[in-house]
Amino acid sequence: MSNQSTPEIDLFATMALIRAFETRVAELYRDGEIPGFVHTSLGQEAVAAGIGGALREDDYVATTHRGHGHCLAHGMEVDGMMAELFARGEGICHGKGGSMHIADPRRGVLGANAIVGASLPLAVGAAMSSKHLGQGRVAVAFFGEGAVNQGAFHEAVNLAAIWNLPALLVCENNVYAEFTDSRTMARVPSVAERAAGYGIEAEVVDGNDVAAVHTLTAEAAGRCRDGRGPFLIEAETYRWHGHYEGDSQPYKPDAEAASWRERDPLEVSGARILASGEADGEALERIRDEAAARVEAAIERARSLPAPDPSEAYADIFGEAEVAA
Amino acid sequence: MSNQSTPEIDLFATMALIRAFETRVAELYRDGEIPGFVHTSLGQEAVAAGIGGALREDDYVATTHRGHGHCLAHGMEVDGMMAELFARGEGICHGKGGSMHIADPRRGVLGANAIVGASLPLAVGAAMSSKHLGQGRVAVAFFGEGAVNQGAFHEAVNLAAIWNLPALLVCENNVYAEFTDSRTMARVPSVAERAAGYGIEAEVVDGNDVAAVHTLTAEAAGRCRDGRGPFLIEAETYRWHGHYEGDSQPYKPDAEAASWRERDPLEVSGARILASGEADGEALERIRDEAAARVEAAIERARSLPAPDPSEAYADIFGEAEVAA
Amino acid sequence: MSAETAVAPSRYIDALNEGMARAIEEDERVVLIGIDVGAGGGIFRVTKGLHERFGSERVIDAPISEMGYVGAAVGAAMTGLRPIVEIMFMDFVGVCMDPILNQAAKLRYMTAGALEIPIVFRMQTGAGKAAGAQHSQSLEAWFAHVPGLKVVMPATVADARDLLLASVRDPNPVVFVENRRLYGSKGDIDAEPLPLGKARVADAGSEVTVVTWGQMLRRCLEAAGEEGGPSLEVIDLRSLAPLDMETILASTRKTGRLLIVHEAVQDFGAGAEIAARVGDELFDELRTPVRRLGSPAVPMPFSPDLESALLPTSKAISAAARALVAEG
Amino acid sequence: MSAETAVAPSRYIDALNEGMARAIEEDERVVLIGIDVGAGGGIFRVTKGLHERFGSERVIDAPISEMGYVGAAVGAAMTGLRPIVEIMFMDFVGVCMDPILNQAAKLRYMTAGALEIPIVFRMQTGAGKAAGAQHSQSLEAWFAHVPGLKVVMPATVADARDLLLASVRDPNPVVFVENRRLYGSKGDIDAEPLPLGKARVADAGSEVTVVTWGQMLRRCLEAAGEEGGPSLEVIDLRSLAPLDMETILASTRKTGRLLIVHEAVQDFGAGAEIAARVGDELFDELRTPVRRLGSPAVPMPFSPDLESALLPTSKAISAAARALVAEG
Ligand SMILES: Cc1ncc(C[n+]2csc(CCOP(=O)(O)OP(=O)(O)O)c2C)c(N)n1
Ligand SMILES: Cc1ncc(C[n+]2csc(CCOP(=O)(O)OP(=O)(O)O)c2C)c(N)n1
Ligand SMILES: [Mg+2]
Ligand SMILES: [Mg+2]
Repeated sequence: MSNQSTPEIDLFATMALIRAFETRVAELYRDGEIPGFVHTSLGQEAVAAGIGGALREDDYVATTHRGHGHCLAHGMEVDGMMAELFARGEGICHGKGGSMHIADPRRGVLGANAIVGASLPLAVGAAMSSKHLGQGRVAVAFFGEGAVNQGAFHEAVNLAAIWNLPALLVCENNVYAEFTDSRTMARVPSVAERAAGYGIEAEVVDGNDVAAVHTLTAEAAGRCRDGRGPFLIEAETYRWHGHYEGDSQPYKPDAEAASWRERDPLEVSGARILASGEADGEALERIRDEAAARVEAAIERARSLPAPDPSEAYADIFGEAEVAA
Repeated sequence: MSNQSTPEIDLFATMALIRAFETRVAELYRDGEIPGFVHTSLGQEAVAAGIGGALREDDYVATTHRGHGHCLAHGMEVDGMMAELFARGEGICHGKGGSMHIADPRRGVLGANAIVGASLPLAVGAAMSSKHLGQGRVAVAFFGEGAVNQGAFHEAVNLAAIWNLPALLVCENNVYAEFTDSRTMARVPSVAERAAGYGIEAEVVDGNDVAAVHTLTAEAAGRCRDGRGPFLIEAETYRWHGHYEGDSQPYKPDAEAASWRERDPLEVSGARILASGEADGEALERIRDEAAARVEAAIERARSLPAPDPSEAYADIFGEAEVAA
Repeated sequence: MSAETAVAPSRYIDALNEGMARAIEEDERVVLIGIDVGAGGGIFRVTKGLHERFGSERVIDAPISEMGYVGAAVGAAMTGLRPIVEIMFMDFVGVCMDPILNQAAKLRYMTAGALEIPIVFRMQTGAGKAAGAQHSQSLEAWFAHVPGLKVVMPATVADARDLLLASVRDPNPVVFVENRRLYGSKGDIDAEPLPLGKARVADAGSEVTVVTWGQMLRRCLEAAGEEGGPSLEVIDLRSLAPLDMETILASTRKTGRLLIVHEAVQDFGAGAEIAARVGDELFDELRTPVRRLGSPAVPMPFSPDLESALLPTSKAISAAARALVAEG
Repeated sequence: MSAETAVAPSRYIDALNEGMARAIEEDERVVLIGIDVGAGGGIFRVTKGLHERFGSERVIDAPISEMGYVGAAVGAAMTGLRPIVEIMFMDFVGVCMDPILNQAAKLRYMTAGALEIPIVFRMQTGAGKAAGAQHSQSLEAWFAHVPGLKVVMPATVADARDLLLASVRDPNPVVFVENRRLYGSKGDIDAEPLPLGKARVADAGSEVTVVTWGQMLRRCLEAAGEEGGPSLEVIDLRSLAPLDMETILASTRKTGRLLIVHEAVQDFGAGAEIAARVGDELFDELRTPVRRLGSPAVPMPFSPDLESALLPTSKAISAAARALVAEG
């Protein structure tokens, strides 16, 4: 993407792509070009990029309603994703999934999910498959700190622990669950601390520092692959936008929001790149411009595509049974 | 019940009653006089008696499929219970509940429950009522160590914590969940340790020592009443019989079972009573005989009672709506 | 009852809000529990202002723990409170069915009436907004199949308030199904409220009886208003349990034809029960077969085009009605 | 297929066991997951010996975490395994409905077929053993109402094995409903297995078609065998989804009368869908109204006397059949 590439520059590029993608998606949603519900992860790009960059191509990712970044960071195509958000027939899910259900199983992306907590048992199941079939694939479950209060979290983490599965449990702690400050919904707001009750290792990481996330993930994923069982990562971050696009966020203290914006993950990484001399400001600008251009092209393409053929509504409900043996 | 009574003698008497009740229930079930499913708590009497003896009459108790002891210790009538187990019309639930659903809400016993984990949210709700209505009543949730792996446990404990409710969460850790050694189903088998993740206090107690259970409960219930929030008690004990009556228990090591039988809660308490001189062996025998006699009388009565009137099948499905205001 | 209101609410959503406000006001045992129903005013703003007005003792924000807080609400209902508990989307009953199915619906019976469980499970549905397969389901038939539950589906502004109040005052567990597509709909409220359990003739007619509920009521009324179409008697069922067969049978006797329209999947949906009963009880009086019009057996797709093609339209409704008249 | 078996199993429970053994044997992707299905051999001994035979990699004991392990099984099915996951009692779907309702049933569709979810949800029901209201429910109608699920209810020894095998081989999520009252029942197995989706004429007759499934099949056959009763054509439906209307319609055309019998609560039960469809499609050919016989809308009471009075008996079935013949 950029002419000379280093690990951090690649991570920066991924973040730039997510930033460009969701910035435009938010606008397109506001303008009524994208239907349904849209939840953006603007401000949280370092988590997606840091994790995605440390995974193997064939690793599994199960995510949430806020999953665009995780999908892009795991290699999903911008064109197919954008077309899906536009509800086009050529969308990656033929217009039947949308933002809340975007998926690309061929790439190991088991999908966004509109049920809070559902990503955890599904990822644990993918980890079972990997272990059973000896594939050495890691299954990542993304979930928010609000999802930790779901029974599904509790049950799934325990299963991953007792079955010693290659499951990487990634909690994106962005402080809020919808309009609620999650610190008011648990006496022990630290998700990593709660992991102790399951006997699994966990670590807190600065979710706005892509390099830190990447380093921790590489190590944690390695542990999983070595058969040392599940690992929980709590990435501390913050969502810039509302819970859904259109949420005016009266519940957020201005100072809090401002202080987090000052730690823009792209700035944090960009500053380090400049300091290290890996690239100059121009190069970084170019990377962001290229990302923006790629997104713009995907938008133009999506706009030009037709809605799904009416027959799509009735396709893919059941698979054909093989002739009984 | 016994002529001279002391706190420990009363607890002993309660245990004797539970022992007599369930010993006969097991036989009656084997002989086909009691239908359905029956789960006994023989060997665990000290938990029920110790907790029940430390509660206020109007405190709430929500229990499990293994709840006879908890009901008796909270003052439920032997006659009504036995008649219910016999599925008689004069049973405490008119023959519609049975062993797995035995209840006496007038006495605060919200009932046994056949769904593992269900007692926890229900008790938390009762604690909400008590707090909301300023009644100072404590709500006790009994559950087994196997139930701790249910999402309902996780969610309910967290609710009790963040809402600071007068909920006493009592885990009867009797080692097994059905045919499974529960130590194989969690990396951290100590339920009390798992409580830390919710920021609530917890304590482990010898569940075969009725005095120890009673002392801890009195203090914990006091805390709840003082508005200091929920408390979790893990009582370590052992079930003598199978998961259900009829289970031959191939999964239990003989030595383990034998060593626990040596710590018969009635013997533990009886020995202390004799040593303290509160009563002599004869007096204790008399207490056990009286309990047996009371149970025998309840059985005779139950045998003599008719089945529910057929109309009972259609009664109590809905309550009559008051005339709309 | 409307006399009590200075200014009657004009929108369905406001009527729900007023219904809850009144319920909380008139009975100190009533509490409202749900995710973001408090300070946040509700994800759809249905509970706006209630937290400010009644405080966090009466309007309680819950964590994302439906199994826990719905179960706790049932426990609270067993012990003296009268909770209104919100399940944000009907689809989410997938994570909290036990307290409804196995506890609230059965504990009165299992205790021979010793336990009373006055609770309202508010849940919201309504396809047609590209919310996708996990946020668009109408599952009222599930609840109607469970003895011990009442199932209420307000379709009008008046019912949004009055059926909610009736549900809170009812001593039984009530599944109260709001339709998000109606939140913005306007209507009058100054009629005497019909009791819970009675269906309402929303539009009188003579040729085809049309039984419906929820957001489909509007489309049925549109079909009824269609120029040159057959004369439709539109019945707003209002509740599935109790099921007001009297009103359905009386109208169908008159018209000799019955069409049942609902948003939910047609197969094994609630319309089947009504069709089966009418087909049996009016076997000799029906001029034509009882017909149903629901959504096809398809998970609701995200694409607005695909989605709207799956939901019964007023066109499809009047076509079905015309077909019946043509048949006999 | 029976050719493969040296000694055909003689009891329903053994047939289930053999079906699972074969499935595990023939495909290394098949795993069995559930509470005490392993070392314990199953609470009802249905999985007896499978753990010893196939080991803990293939036969997996789970903690009491249905939401977790059922959800994990769905995730495993999405990624290359073919799990058979046991929910000990059908009533327990109250704690684990989401992975069935919102995940397994919908993910193939939402991903335009990119995800395949070959999974069997084994669950057990069967009232009549005084198990009480939380351990006696038949909820097959719920699953049949959910697009994307197949719903199978074996009633015979042969089907216990063959439908289980067909379900495991099926590339879709299958809800497989075992009836505990049939576990001890005996029967032959040496017939060519009927494919999943086809109903079976269990007893030919000419006057009344009786459609049933699960433990009610026996009672319907008893009624059919009754001296001097009307001639009943008993159809074992075998699956609700797919629903074999062809067989039902063909028989009802012949007899002109249809009685549907099921254990589940009659109101809003699966019988309603069949009645509604037949009432519509055979409107002019039916001699009498379509009748249903299910359990009344009552939570199942503990008392064996009360309980048996609520379940349809062979007496009640033949009485209903006689009534139909008398009507026309
Ligand atoms: C079972 C369930 N309950 C409630 C919701 C509604 N809901 C959607 S997102 C959300 C907040 C999730 O918060 P968190 O887990 O912190 O993720 P974030 O949105 O912050 O990324 C809620 C309550 C849902 N989708 N599913
Ligand atoms: C939701 C649910 N899952 C499974 C069961 C079946 N079951 C009944 S008791 C039991 C074991 C419970 O073990 P534990 O909690 O330790 O209680 P104990 O029986 O030892 O007293 C199980 C799995 C159930 N009743 N409910
Ligand atoms: Mg969050
Ligand atoms: Mg136990």
